[in-house]
Amino acid sequence: MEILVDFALLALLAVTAMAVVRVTNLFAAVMFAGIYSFLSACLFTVMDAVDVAFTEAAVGAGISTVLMLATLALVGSKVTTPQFRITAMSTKVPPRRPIFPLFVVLVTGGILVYGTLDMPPYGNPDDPVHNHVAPHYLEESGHEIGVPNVVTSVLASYRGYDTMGETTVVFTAAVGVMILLSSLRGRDTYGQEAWGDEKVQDLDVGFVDAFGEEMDAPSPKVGRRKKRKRRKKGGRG
Amino acid sequence: MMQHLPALLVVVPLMAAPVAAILRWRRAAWALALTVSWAVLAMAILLLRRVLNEGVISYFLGGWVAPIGIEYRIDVVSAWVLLVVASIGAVVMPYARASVEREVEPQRVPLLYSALLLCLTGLLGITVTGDVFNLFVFLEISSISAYALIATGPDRRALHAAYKYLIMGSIGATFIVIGIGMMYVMTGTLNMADLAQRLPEVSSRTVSVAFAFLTVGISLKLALFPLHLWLPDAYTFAPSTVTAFLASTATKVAVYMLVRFFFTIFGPTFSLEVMTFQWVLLPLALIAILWASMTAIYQMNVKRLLAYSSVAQIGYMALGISLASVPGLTAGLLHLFNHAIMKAALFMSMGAVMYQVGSVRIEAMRGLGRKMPWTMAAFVLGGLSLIGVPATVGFISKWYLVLAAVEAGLWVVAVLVLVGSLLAVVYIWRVVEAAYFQEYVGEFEVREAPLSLLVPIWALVAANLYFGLNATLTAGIATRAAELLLGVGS
Amino acid sequence: MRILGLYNYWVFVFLMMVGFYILISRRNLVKKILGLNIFQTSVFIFYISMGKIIGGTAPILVEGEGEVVYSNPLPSVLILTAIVVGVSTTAVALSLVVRIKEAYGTIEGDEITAMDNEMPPP
Amino acid sequence: MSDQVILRVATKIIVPTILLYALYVQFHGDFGPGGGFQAGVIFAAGIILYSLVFGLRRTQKVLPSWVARLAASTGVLIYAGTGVVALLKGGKFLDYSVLAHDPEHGQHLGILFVEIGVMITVLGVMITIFYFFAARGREDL
Amino acid sequence: MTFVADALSWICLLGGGVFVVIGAIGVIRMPDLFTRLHAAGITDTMGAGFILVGLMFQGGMSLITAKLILVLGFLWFSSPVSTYALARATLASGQEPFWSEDLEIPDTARIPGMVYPVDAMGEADAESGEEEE
Repeated sequence: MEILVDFALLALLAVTAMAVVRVTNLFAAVMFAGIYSFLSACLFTVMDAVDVAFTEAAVGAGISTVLMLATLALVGSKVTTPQFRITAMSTKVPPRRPIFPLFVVLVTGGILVYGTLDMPPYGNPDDPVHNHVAPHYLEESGHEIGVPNVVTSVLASYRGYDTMGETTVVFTAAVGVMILLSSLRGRDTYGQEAWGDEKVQDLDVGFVDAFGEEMDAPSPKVGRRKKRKRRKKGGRG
Repeated sequence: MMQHLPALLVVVPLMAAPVAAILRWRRAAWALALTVSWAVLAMAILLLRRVLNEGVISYFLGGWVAPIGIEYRIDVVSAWVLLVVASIGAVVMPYARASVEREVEPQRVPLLYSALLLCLTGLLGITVTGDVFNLFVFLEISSISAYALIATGPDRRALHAAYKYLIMGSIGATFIVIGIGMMYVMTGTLNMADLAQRLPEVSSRTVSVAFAFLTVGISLKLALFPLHLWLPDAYTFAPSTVTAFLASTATKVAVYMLVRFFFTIFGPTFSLEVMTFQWVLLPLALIAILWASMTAIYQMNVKRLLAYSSVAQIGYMALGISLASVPGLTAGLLHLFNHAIMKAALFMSMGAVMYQVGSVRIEAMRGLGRKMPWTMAAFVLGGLSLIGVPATVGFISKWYLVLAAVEAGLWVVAVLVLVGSLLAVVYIWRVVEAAYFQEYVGEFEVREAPLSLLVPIWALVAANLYFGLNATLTAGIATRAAELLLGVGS
Repeated sequence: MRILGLYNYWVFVFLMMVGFYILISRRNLVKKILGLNIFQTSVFIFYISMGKIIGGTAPILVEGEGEVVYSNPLPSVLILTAIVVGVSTTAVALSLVVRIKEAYGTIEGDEITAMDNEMPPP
Repeated sequence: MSDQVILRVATKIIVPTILLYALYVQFHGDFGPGGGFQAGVIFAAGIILYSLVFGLRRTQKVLPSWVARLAASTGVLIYAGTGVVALLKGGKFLDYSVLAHDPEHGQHLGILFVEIGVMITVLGVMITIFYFFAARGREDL
Repeated sequence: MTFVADALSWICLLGGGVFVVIGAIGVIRMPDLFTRLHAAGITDTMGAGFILVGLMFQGGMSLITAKLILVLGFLWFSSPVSTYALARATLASGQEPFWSEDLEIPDTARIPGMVYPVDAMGEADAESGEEEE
């Protein structure tokens, strides 16, 4: 019974992945990628990894797709094949056949398949994976930690340091996005002088209002307006 | 507190990063980053002393004994790389203030310091950890912050360079994850020491494939010859501070990962006899040295020139590793430190030129020898070190490398290393020629760079000369590390 | 029988390679990121399949129900972390794409390279 | 889109449900699937839904951008801070056993704090990222 | 009793499956987005509804059933809203329903400030609205 579900999901996954390759409209491709994530979440459930399934459904099919769509709203979702391009630059780009990528992919895939030949068969309880560290978690976490969900206890305690790293990665992503998108809109700084001193001085507003609105609004307009308002109130700190 | 140093080393910059991100005032963020980087350096030195005196330090995070929990494991090799990363961080931070204010938009500056701290955290985390998956997590912390840092460059091509780096880096990281997964499926553990113990028992096709994937993944991060394509653009268009920091730490830590996986986890026997990786790595390293040095000669942008030179220097390190003997590995590990301090000095002096002149093209160097004597003198000394002139650190590592090659009976390799040095003479000479033998033609009055830029540069140059004259300390540690990795002596 | 036990892995390898192919063959920057997502998700499936025991249940301890076989919790934990890392990379990559679109006016990789080559060197 | 009655009413009903569900996931993580990360994502999804229907300006009145940024930082500090507290109490870094009188209770307490830290970071980060993407296209926001 | 519950549950599950298949066929066969939405609606309400009710019979009087009821309520609440939002977004993007000559958009359903091609369409060129996409 389980194996039938397995087959169906794997087939759907393969079809969806191929659809992402073939589809030329980015909007459709993003949707297919979301479907792919959702299908893999279903597969995770079949494979007893409910926490992962939950996360994949929330992140892969949820937040990722939202971010992708937000990006597409900004960059457009037009056709991607070279013959349909309309920009002036397209004439200068020679068409390229994807022979080399195909070769790389086939070689990599071949090596991976070769590597699986000696792997222990799927789902066998005698595999080394199930007999070295994992039994400790399953047997001892009940009285060492006392949380029924073993995944939570491993995540938060046994390998809590990994999770701290994970939290930091998420935070790093926020810092990265803020660095990238807090730059003034559409400014192509190429050819411009480096930042002048007076401009640098101007933005040195006081230390006290550490979380001012100016930084919240990535576009310059609001920032300036709000700052003026604050100055009027005399609240420069 | 002393016993918690391994954890604190990583946690202190990690906790400082969020604080820096919410600070509004640029100087406050900078001061925080500076303090933290110096504290990290102090901790790294203390750790190195302890490791040299007491041997391997093991720290169980969360109190769970490995392999149940995550272990921090510091031996001579990691303490050595730790010192490199921490000292570069400590030198770059005081330099950063002036340089960053000139090159980066003001509202991004506190975030930039936060990202720098995160990058530092990631690199330190990779170095101290004794758990392969934890290594991946910290690798991603450093990589994601590096992508963002590179994209802060003033030119729009910085964005494309960062994107290319992101794609290559993510492929590398995913390959590393596949490799880790295959090791895990064969052994059931993620702890390095435990893996080293259990892998020989299950040696099979799967383990070989895991080895291959890890090598390719790390080589992508390392920018080893055919996979280096992201590096020149990334280093050219990133802000000078970021280039100086990444060029002298990120690739070094990647070298460390390579060494760690080859020698500690898979073991010299497997890596050398079963996979015979040295016959893959050796030609690649030689091609990297010659090809990248020749490409560097044709560059018109000095930062790009130095970036290609970095690819060549990575070749030297890979060459040292591929010789797989105690002198060879010593040369590799020594060059890791030496290259870090000289490349940081070179990139930082270019940052000073960028600060005053606004360009780092070779034309812009004309006559700077007289206009900015201290900056250009530092550049020349760094360049001499890159060539490998005696009394600089570059000489020491080249010396060990040639010795190792001769000892292995590879005369051709020794000759090619010297040819690489000659090529370095050519590209450094092009800059020196422009700076000292041509007249300044610009319209603006150019002054010497401010002290806050010069002092860190000259600190590095002084280290360059000191360790070039007195190599007993560095070479001693590197030899101990090499012996530890190969499992001989001591 | 041994080969039959491996068919799962081969499907995962196929999925990984489809993602990898999108990643390295497409020139549209957003499409590349989609490829990266599919590549990484397939690697996650591969990991999770290592932890599955046929006939096992999810590793949530149940009191007093005799002998229950639980699947391995460790791959789940690793992949939870990896998913988060993946979404972080995606977010940064997408913001880069937004900036590239603003600076270059296009998100086709080859056009951007052509524009780069036309610009005077820095 | 805020002139649409059906969407507005539906959102007003759905959003609190989503936020409640996020809290359920957060605190039920010990007994079933769930935990800080999922809870943070769901919470952020609720806020994002609200801002899709009511617009960014109104959302930022409820949850200003700086709050999200502060949350992103605070969560990391809570997580690492838990570790430091354990360290000061004489255990190893992140050793929750020393947080309370008996180890098991300490572990519970530690996991609780840590998961809260994860949730706060994740919701802060996701909302921040969404705000930045959404505000990028507008001149008025 | 268990047999009856089981039988009922299976009837519901199979019925739900049939509705899902009908919905899928509809999505493929219908000519434009609005009619497809109509077909897809049946998967959300009837298909998923029957399947959930069938699962409730399997769950018996337990917490699982309570959760399933909540899921069902949420689904019945959110799926029409999302269908509505989708249809409206399509209309706003300028795509028209298939038989546009018979369509009269009531004033209450109009988006203020939007131009509806239907208004401008005369009897003569009403046929041209009939295009497959």
